[in-house]
Amino acid sequence: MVRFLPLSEAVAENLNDGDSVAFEGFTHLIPTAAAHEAIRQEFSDLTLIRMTPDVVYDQMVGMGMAKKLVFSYAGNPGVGLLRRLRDAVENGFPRPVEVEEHSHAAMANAYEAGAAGLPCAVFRGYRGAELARVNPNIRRIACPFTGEELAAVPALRPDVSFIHAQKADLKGNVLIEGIVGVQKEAALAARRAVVTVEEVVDDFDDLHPNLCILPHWTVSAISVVPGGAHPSYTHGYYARDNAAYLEWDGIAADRDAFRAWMEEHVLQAVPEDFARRVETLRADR
Amino acid sequence: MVRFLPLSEAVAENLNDGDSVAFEGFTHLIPTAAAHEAIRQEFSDLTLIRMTPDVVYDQMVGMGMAKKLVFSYAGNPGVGLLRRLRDAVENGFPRPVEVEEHSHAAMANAYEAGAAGLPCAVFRGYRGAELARVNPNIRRIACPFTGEELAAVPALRPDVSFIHAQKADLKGNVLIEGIVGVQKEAALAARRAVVTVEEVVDDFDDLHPNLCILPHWTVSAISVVPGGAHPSYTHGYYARDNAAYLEWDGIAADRDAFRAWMEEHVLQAVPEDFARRVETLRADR
Amino acid sequence: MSGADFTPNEMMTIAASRALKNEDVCFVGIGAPSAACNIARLTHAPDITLIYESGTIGTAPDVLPLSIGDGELCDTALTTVPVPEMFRYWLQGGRITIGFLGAAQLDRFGNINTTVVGDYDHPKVRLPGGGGAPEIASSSQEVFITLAQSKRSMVEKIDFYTSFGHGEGGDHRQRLGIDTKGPTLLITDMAIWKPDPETKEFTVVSLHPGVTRDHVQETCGWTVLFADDVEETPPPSALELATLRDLKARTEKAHKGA
Amino acid sequence: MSGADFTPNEMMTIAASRALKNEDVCFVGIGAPSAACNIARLTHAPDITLIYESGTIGTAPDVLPLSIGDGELCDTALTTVPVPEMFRYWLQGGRITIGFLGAAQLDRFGNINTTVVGDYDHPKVRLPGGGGAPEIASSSQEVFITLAQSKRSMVEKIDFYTSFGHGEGGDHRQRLGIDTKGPTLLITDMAIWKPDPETKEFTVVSLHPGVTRDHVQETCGWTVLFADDVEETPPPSALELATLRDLKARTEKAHKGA
Repeated sequence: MVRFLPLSEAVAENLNDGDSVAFEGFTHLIPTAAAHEAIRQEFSDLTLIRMTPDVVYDQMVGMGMAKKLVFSYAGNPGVGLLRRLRDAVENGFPRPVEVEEHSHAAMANAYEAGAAGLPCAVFRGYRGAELARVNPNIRRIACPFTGEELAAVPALRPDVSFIHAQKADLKGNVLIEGIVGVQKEAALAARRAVVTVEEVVDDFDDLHPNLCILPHWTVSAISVVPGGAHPSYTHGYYARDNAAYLEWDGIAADRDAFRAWMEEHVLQAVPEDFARRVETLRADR
Repeated sequence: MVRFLPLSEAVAENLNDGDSVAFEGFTHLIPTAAAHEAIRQEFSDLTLIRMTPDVVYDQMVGMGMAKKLVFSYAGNPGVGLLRRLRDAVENGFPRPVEVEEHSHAAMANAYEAGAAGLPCAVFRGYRGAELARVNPNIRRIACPFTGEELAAVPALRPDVSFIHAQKADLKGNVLIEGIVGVQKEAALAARRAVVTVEEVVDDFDDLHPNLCILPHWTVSAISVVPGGAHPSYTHGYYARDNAAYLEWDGIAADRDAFRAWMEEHVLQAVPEDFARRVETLRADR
Repeated sequence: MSGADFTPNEMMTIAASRALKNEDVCFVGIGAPSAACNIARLTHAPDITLIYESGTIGTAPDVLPLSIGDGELCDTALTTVPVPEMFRYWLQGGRITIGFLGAAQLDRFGNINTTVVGDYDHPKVRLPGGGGAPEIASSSQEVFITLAQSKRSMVEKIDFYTSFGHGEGGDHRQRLGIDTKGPTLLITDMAIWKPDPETKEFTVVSLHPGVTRDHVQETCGWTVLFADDVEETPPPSALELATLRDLKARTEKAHKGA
Repeated sequence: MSGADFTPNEMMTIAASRALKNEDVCFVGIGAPSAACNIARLTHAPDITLIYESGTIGTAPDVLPLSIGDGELCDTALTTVPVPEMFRYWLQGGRITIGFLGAAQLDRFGNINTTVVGDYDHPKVRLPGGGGAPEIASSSQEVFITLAQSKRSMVEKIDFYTSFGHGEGGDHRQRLGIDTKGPTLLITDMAIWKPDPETKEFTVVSLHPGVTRDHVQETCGWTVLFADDVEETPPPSALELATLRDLKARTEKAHKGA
């Protein structure tokens, strides 16, 4: 049964050292506030799963919390490389990280298979691609009717998934709209799902019948954190802070600059700070 | 490229004798008008695909148009059996029909696989179920990671799919809402997709961003047929004519009564008749 | 049972409704299961989640749907999803606590036939088929079955295994790799049955008011087992009966059209 | 090229935009492909369908997105679908006519590396990885590639096969069971290249205005083949150039924030 909790409790109760965890969001609705709370609570040995590990995972890797990454695109989209992640992979700083690398198609199918309760996903993929050589979790399976060789990857079943959404109703049902990404799948594939939301409303009675909704009985905990996706964005609430993504490149380039930035903006910060960070981005709401 | 056509032309140009064809609709949005047009044009040797062949397929089978049925539930939901279909399967009247029978899960997955361009669908199904004994298109495949035995069925790829939808815009984009069933998958899985709609609107600019829409370049032809789903219903336009479904049981029970009904309500009718049939069902629009 | 102020069918529906809990997520078959699930929702389990295979999640219809896809189901649902998603994420994903099924033929181990009477290739009666039932029976955490007793419906050997219950009994499900509980409850118009913990044969644990062991045996095609302590099902309460009758009346009116 | 009133990069984007047709359904990679696709939409191909892997179908952004999931893409799209659906129904389903990719490293057969420089397990530079590209390269009906020439990016042998082009050339795709055309066009800041019909090696078919064969060879890591009749790419029209510069100005302003 879902519980409405302060973010610190929602994270403390649902995340453990050594967990496999997905902080999912496909450019839109990245659960930054939840990730920062996990950083403050100093979890370790995490297996971080995400299609597009961007700034948030750069930060978690840079803080030495990850023992393994499962991903399909590790970049700062439109800006460049992830410099803390590079430092970990290329130099083992602050600790080495194991890498399980896929394509987007494989990760999307693997979340879908996880949500669907299947042990693996089957799709037409990786044809001619070299990832199949370096990742033993990419295998082949033959169609029993045509003989065609298809790709198979294990279903993703995180111990816990964190996502950010527009709103919850009083019962704890959760609405996601706009670029919905793989968040529904990530939540349903996980053993526990924690959702941060911009706001709570009475009910969803006036909404369109076919919207993306997670019923309350699929969610473990909900925390209200306005602005909680910044510098990502929340459709209908505030815009993407593209300037912050551009800025990150400089911060992450230097180990000391990174530590100083994390100290000020994460370790010494609280979830309530996010509301202020998106104030100027709400302009054209 | 999509074309707006009168229903008679849309059917004549897209359906051929011997085709595999899906008139899909899951209780809601059953494309009755398109099926009646196909009956008037006297197509033969069709392979009729549908999860829930109900009254419309009872009529087509009763008229001797089908050489094969692919289905997962052949009943008049809430009412009982399909008596023309029974007559064909039990007595070969007016002609014998071949049967390929699945479960709903298998058919839904098979349409999904067809839309996804895959040769087969893989799912956890048919465990202990006897259909796997009588249908050679139900096979087993082992997960290459866990060894679990999963079910596999061939993807459904109809030559043509007919569906009914709420509306098209001027460019030919199609909106489906309410109980969306498997119509998007049936349309995308088919070589040709024909859509009947209640109305045409200028554009979809004011609609929610995540609705079920078929872009115009996925559709072959659109015909405007108000009421075209009767006695099924169109969410937002008119209600299900449950009385007509109850009545059908008596009509289909007798070969002569059936022929007489078809003569009057289908063979001597035109697509424009459907608007009149739903007049009293529009009450609470 | 003459003289009672409720019918066996009403007792069946109400007894079935009582087996459902507020926290349950039910995959609802049409007919008797649909009535039982909605009576539960309208009485002791207001927050029960009802799911129909047409894709409606958390629906609360004012009248019983005639089909699994009536407009009322979507109008009152929390959300409505595509049918492939329904079968993949919600049923196969293990989210359903109770799959609620009816049956044309049933055997003592909860195996169900809704496909054919007679031989599959040359059937005496071609029934509608399995629809969602084969996977409801294997993917729901538990399965409840409800049907009116008769020697035609409760048979020694079903003609076709549409949906697997406990097979030949014992650990047959586990031997097939099916990790869900299967049929755990059978509610008829005469009695409440539960599978024996070892053999998995359905055993009468409660007789509805006024029903004798002979009544049960006379309307069942196999030799009936009775539990050591057979209870009597509490009769319908005034609230239960009024709720059911109001629902049926609203439903009948609605289905006949304006 | 000094003295020209347009930059090589502008010529590249505009030449790429011209290759797109009004009827195309493009799966758009970020960066140079995104600019080219939107210039096509804003000039000669107003009805072109642009799809980004974030799930936006038929999008028409007023400014170029910084990422593949900026809000602008959803706001202007015909519809936005979940990411699994995007990769299953739209890309794998064969609905994409042109997959438009950039590259960190490219070889003469259109094979692309965006994964690592150096050895995979001990990389000199860990690049972002493939993202959608491996399946865009195999499931799109055709693939267009665009990148700025340099000996670092156009190499004799790529360090990692992120996305398969024509492999070792010839019928290598068919031998792997890949039934799509693969890379059919390469647009650089110097020239337009097409694969040789037999060997599939990229061959220069058109030089941008002011560019010599030596320019092309000096900025390419392999020995360049030139077609028998090498044409000159028509320079950007006033409309093309104004459209591109306006778009870039709007984009830069938007990305710097208010």
